[in-house]
Amino acid sequence: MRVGKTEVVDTFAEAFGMWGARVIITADTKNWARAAAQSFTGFATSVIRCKCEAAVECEISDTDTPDLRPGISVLLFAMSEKDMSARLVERIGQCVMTCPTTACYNGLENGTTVPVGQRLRFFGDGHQIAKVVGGRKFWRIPIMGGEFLVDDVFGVQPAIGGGNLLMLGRSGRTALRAASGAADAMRDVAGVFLPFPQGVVGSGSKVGSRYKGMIASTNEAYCPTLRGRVENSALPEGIAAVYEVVVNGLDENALREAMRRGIQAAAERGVDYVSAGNYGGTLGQYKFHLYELLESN
Amino acid sequence: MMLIPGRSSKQGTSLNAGKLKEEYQAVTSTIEMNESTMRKLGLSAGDRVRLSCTTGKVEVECGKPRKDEDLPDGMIFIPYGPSSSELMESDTAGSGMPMSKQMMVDVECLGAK
Amino acid sequence: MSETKTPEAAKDEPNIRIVEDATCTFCGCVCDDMELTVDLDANRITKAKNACVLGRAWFLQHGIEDHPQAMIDGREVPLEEAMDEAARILHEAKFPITYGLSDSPCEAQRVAVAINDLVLGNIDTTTSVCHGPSGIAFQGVGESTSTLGEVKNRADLVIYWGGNPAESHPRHFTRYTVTPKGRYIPNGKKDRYVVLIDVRKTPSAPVADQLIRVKPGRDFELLWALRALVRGRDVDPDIEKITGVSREVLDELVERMKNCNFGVLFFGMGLTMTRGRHFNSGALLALATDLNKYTHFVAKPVRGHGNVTGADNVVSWQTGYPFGVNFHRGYPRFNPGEYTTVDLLARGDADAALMIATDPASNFPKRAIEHLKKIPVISLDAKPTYTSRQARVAFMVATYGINTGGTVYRMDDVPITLRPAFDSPFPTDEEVLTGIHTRLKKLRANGRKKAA
Amino acid sequence: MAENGTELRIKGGKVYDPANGIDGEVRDVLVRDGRIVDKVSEKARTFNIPGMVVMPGGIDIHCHIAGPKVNLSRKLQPEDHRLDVHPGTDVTRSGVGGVTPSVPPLAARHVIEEFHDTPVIDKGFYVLLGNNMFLYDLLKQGRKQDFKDAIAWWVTAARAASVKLVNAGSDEFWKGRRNENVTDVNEKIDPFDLTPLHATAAFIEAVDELNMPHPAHIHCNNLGHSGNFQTTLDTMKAAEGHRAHIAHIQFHSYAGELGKRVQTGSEAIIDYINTHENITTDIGMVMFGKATAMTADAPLTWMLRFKDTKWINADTECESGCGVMPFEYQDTNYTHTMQWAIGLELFLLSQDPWRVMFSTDHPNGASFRTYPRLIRLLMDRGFRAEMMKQVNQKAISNCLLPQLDREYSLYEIAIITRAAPARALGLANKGHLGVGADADITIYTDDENRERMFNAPRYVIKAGKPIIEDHEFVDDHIGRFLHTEPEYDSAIEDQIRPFFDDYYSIRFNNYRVDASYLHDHEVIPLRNSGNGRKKKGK
Amino acid sequence: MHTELELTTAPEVPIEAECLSPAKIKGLSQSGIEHLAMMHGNRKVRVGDFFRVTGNGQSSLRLEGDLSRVKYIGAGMKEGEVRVNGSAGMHLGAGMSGGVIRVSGDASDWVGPEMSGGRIEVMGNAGHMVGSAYRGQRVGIMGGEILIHGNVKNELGSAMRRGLIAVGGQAGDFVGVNMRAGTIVVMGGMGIRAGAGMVRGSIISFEPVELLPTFTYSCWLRPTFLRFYLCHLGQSGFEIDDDHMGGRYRRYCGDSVEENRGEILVFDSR
Repeated sequence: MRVGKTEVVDTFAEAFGMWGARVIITADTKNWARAAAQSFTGFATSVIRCKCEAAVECEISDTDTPDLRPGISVLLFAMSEKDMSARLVERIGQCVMTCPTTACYNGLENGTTVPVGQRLRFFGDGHQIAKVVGGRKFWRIPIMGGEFLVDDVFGVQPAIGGGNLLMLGRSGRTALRAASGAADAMRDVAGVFLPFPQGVVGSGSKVGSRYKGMIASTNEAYCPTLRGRVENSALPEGIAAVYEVVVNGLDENALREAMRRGIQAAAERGVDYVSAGNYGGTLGQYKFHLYELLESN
Repeated sequence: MMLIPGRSSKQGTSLNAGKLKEEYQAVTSTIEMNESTMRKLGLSAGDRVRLSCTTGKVEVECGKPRKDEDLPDGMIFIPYGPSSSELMESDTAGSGMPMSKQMMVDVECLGAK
Repeated sequence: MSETKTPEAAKDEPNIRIVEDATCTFCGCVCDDMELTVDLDANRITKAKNACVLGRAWFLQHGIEDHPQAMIDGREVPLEEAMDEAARILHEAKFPITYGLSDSPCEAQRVAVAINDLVLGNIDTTTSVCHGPSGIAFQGVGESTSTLGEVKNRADLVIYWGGNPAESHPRHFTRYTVTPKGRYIPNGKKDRYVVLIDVRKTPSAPVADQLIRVKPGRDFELLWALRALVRGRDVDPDIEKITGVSREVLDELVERMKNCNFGVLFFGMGLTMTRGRHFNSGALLALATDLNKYTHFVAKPVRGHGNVTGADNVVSWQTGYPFGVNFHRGYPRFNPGEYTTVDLLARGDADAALMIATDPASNFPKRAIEHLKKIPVISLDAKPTYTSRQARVAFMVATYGINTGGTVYRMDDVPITLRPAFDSPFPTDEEVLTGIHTRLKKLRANGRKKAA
Repeated sequence: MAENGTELRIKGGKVYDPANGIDGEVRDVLVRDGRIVDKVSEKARTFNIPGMVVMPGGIDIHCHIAGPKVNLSRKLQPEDHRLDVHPGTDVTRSGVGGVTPSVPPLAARHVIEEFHDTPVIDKGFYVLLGNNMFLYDLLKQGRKQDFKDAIAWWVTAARAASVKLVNAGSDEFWKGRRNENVTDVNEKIDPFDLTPLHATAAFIEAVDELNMPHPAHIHCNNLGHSGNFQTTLDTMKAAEGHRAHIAHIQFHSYAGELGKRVQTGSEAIIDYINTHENITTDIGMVMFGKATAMTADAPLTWMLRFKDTKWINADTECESGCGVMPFEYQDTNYTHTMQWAIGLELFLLSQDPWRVMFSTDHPNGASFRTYPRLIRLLMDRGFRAEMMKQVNQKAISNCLLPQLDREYSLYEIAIITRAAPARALGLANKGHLGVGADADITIYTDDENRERMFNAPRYVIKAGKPIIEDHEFVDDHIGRFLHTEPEYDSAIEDQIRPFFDDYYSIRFNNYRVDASYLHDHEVIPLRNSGNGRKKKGK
Repeated sequence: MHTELELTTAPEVPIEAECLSPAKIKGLSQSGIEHLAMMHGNRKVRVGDFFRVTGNGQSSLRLEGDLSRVKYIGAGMKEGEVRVNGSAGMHLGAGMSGGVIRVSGDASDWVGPEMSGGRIEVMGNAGHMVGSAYRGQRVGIMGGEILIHGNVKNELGSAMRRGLIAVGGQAGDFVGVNMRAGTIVVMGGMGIRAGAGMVRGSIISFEPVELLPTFTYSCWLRPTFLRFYLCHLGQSGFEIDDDHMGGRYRRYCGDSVEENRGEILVFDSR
């Protein structure tokens, strides 16, 4: 199917079930909230080596945060509920609590909860204080800068990771421009985030490797330099670079909407092909057919 | 000024004679203050005095001055009885006990009897 | 056991009787070492050896007055008629209250509780306006306490707080707490250190080795600071500004308290009647308990009336609660502030009142007195009072301890039997109450019959 | 007392009357004028109760239901009774027929007054003399005869049923030595030149020799401390063959090291009791749930006090002390479970139900309302095993209880709750259903579930008068007051009087409880004093 | 839909009416409600003797009239709503664990004793012992919210263990005495001896407070957690100034007679 000058390949993106949480970080100023969020989401591109994936979802104005201070919403995904608790505790403890003037709240109301504040409270060494207001329990942990506030538990919900689009370009610049454009468009959708730097992956991978201990390795079918060497190359002739836009979402609809906007944005930027990564439908529970995404509009 | 009702031996003994008898009534409507306070208020023993607060007001007689070290400035002592009741607030704050000591009252001199 | 004897010298005057070891019920000291000389012709006590100034007045002033036994609306009526009317009032009332009891023997108190059990009334004693707050405090923190004899035998540190026993309980010092020699206090007062804490220098001050003047209304702050210091915590450096007592004095007192062998804190209305009420008593009781970590320490309210302690005990063993007990639902309920008499009257809740040996019309807050005027009142007293004067039904009863026997409880819960001195033409309060109780039982039974 | 001529025929029940050797035999019980008789007229009211279980009215040998401590505790805990609004039912729960709180003599009048207001049951009390200064003075001076006379005077003056010792010697430690306690029974008590063990032995001997119906009733030293079973053994040995009753022995049967975890000492204790006829005891069982620590052993309650739990200490001059504190036994707690297990071990290892009696030391170990459940624990090993699963397992693995599979029979239950305490208290006319006995009878619907069975007696007959019929109260009864009057030389009063002048705060003449307080009462005859049943009318 | 009860006969003596709670009337017919028993002093009476009942039993109950002598309204309620258009008597919402009570006028002493959940809102004043323990009880309310827009008297929230109590006006002495935990916000100033014997918990005052000598000043701060509470109260109809929301508070630790783990925060206008 063609969208503008762009050929959308008839394939599907294969995505996986994950668990997701939304973390609201507030601070006295927007800058401190950003600083905390930046630390929090650092080294969180892929569960493969980072144990979780995280990125900023959006900024929140001081009229809409729980404590009426400037805030940032961050999404964090991991593979299990237990992991969620561990990752949240690590990252809130190391990246948010340590950041001046911050507080950290749960941003998901529904569903299951995992202990976070109730584990972090031990930092208070017996001086911590629990508070409950409007059914919400949080902890006040005395710190050198004053007090750190964190919700007792955080909501987690089943979520989807690994949604992706592949931008195939005859020039690297075209592909990258399309990928960045798509990423920007996708990021505006509530409930999704793009875990990789600026949302774009330059080194997409396949599962497994010829080497023991490597769970993933370069995806040779999409490496332009290997087109002449490997038999399973998926690249049409003339493709100079492939960039992947990886997107995770709290639910299927958000993810669909994001990918749809991504294809549109890529097409607007005149990339040659938009494709998607999959493993033949054998691994992930979710399949996002690119045509269906476009048709549903 | 702070009014402190309390027991005194005279109030106790006159009680036995009978509450409706003159002695008890006289004892329980006589107040005591220290010398300085009386001087400040221009009072001398035997003067009539009106005590009042939001609850009520009552006329009593000013008794002999007490030494300054015996009674703090600004404090009035009166033996328990009908006069102190008249000024007593009925709210017990969930305790059953009305505030029967340390009542804040205004003092007005009515001159000698 | 001989309680009366006719002394040799009195043989020619057969109408003089000597009562030994009689008990004075005027105040909570309940001294039981009175030697009364009774003129049986004149129906009066002519001499009360060992009595204090209040006790003498009590014994000598209680003769037999010429007064009707019973009156309805100020008119003399036969006793029976008055009891009928009293029973009718209580039977018909929707919210009958009973109050007083602290100048009645336990035997009468038991009937009073039974009456309230029967009419589903509300019973309260003068405790509620005396050491009721201490009772509430007691329920919160407990109490380390002792009988007065233990103080006499062992106490080497005696502290009075907010009380003036020299005037209210004249023999407290001499018979129980300061001057007497005891088993481990061979030299009496010399072996004790006495501290008086009060807002003013009362006539009790001369007995004390040390007077600590606390600013009026600051007892709680002072007690609280002492508790903190006893526990080894610091207090606001402005403590002197707040309480009028310097840190040095406090530290010294704390050391003295921790290092005595047997300490006692007596406390009076200066705590219970002032701002803070039960919390003031509670702070003091807690302080005494805290001190038990270091030494033996007890606390004791100095109770006013002769048998107010008995009233607490009787009401407690019959209802489970010490005062302010309501039976509307057929079982006892307790809630000071709700079922206590000042509140019930001031709020206008009660619609009939049985006042036993008490005079709320003279010593209650004005607002309560005003409601009392609006409802039928039954009064029992040995003397005419403001209350009896305005009562619908007024009984004149014999004086307990002088004309009638029975049991009273001293302020330290020690029960003592009374030895009456001479007969009275007036009925005892137990008799009047029993008469009312019997009538009420009949009225109830008739009511049930009618209903059936 | 039932009116003359009231006759009852209780027909067809299974009768358990161990004092007369009757073990579940179906037979009629006949009642006239408040007593068991062998014949009644045709007019007798008949209760047809085939299949039901008939027992004499219960006798409680150790239970605090009245007196100053109990009253303090009532005043202390409004929150405890606010939600439990059935006054009066307590006292008849399992047809309890007699109770015995202990009281310092100075407050004897109080307890008697309170007894007047306690319906249905007959009751008496033990007088606390174990820390009496005057008696200690006599002991110190070696005046044995005076000591005996003075004890007899005190029992008579207070109108008590016997003498109780509580943590003998501890008063001087507690009041006089800044809240210390006796730890070693051989330590000298200042200033008496006497040890707690000497004092205890002297009391045991004197009370026995005075032929009091019930021997010295002893709350041993070191209650509740790990390793205290040694003290208990020492105390029992010090009796040297004299009669002695060791109260709530469960609390005194702990092995282990002082200050460390409690271990069971039940075997050593019960072995001694099994082989020594002069000792009687009651268990003082602990049951899980709310209790009130209430004892003349004030230092003990101070030790138990947790954080700022409200606490009462009340010293009685020259005589005693007292501590009261709300308490809760928790099945998750090691110590509490151990106490529960030790109590059951003592019951199950006892070889003579006539000397090892039923009690919870109400309200210290548990409320008397738990009696039915305790009976089931003794009678039903399946239930016991079930309960054992729900409690602290560490304690269970540390005790003997799992190895014991004895089950009490109804006959044995009738002994430990009726016949034995009656015998131990010298109540010849109670605790059995032989001709001439008081017609105090409890009738239960037989039920495999013994808890349910004992929880609600079908009928309770008190002094020949039906009080409960078909589980409901139908009548009221004013019970009798029981006390004893040992003999003494009245010259002892001249010795005691000056002591009063010096050290008491009330007059000697006002101390004795006079006859006007006794109302309907009965004097329990002294041992070996023939059958002279002295009775004083109302 | 709601059930309406209008007080038409003024009681001579107090009424005890724990039947005036949604759970007790739910599913009853109009006459069933009229026949519910109440106590009028020591007499058993019926709801219909004093109230005009409109409608059958709903989970929402509207009470009209001066009910200041009617005790135990909404006692023990677990869900639903009681709205009092007028004043309410003692023990309002005693032991409630859920649902909402709204009183347009004043409430008397003992509002919400032994409460464990739900919300009580009083637009006028309330008396003593709001949200307090009954005598002898060591632990007071276990949860829920009590919001009084007017003034209250002594012993607000005594021994409270959990929950939120807010007072728009003034409070009397001994606010939060013996408090175990929980939060009390008083906007119009309070009497003396706040927090006496408190073990844990927070007492917040917008006005200066005289503190006991056993409280120790820590620092001033702009407490983030408080913003949370004030937002919540703002949503519940209290007017919250920006000053109070973001302002600085002096923090005192106490009570040192206890474990010294409680706090009193006093708004510092500087």
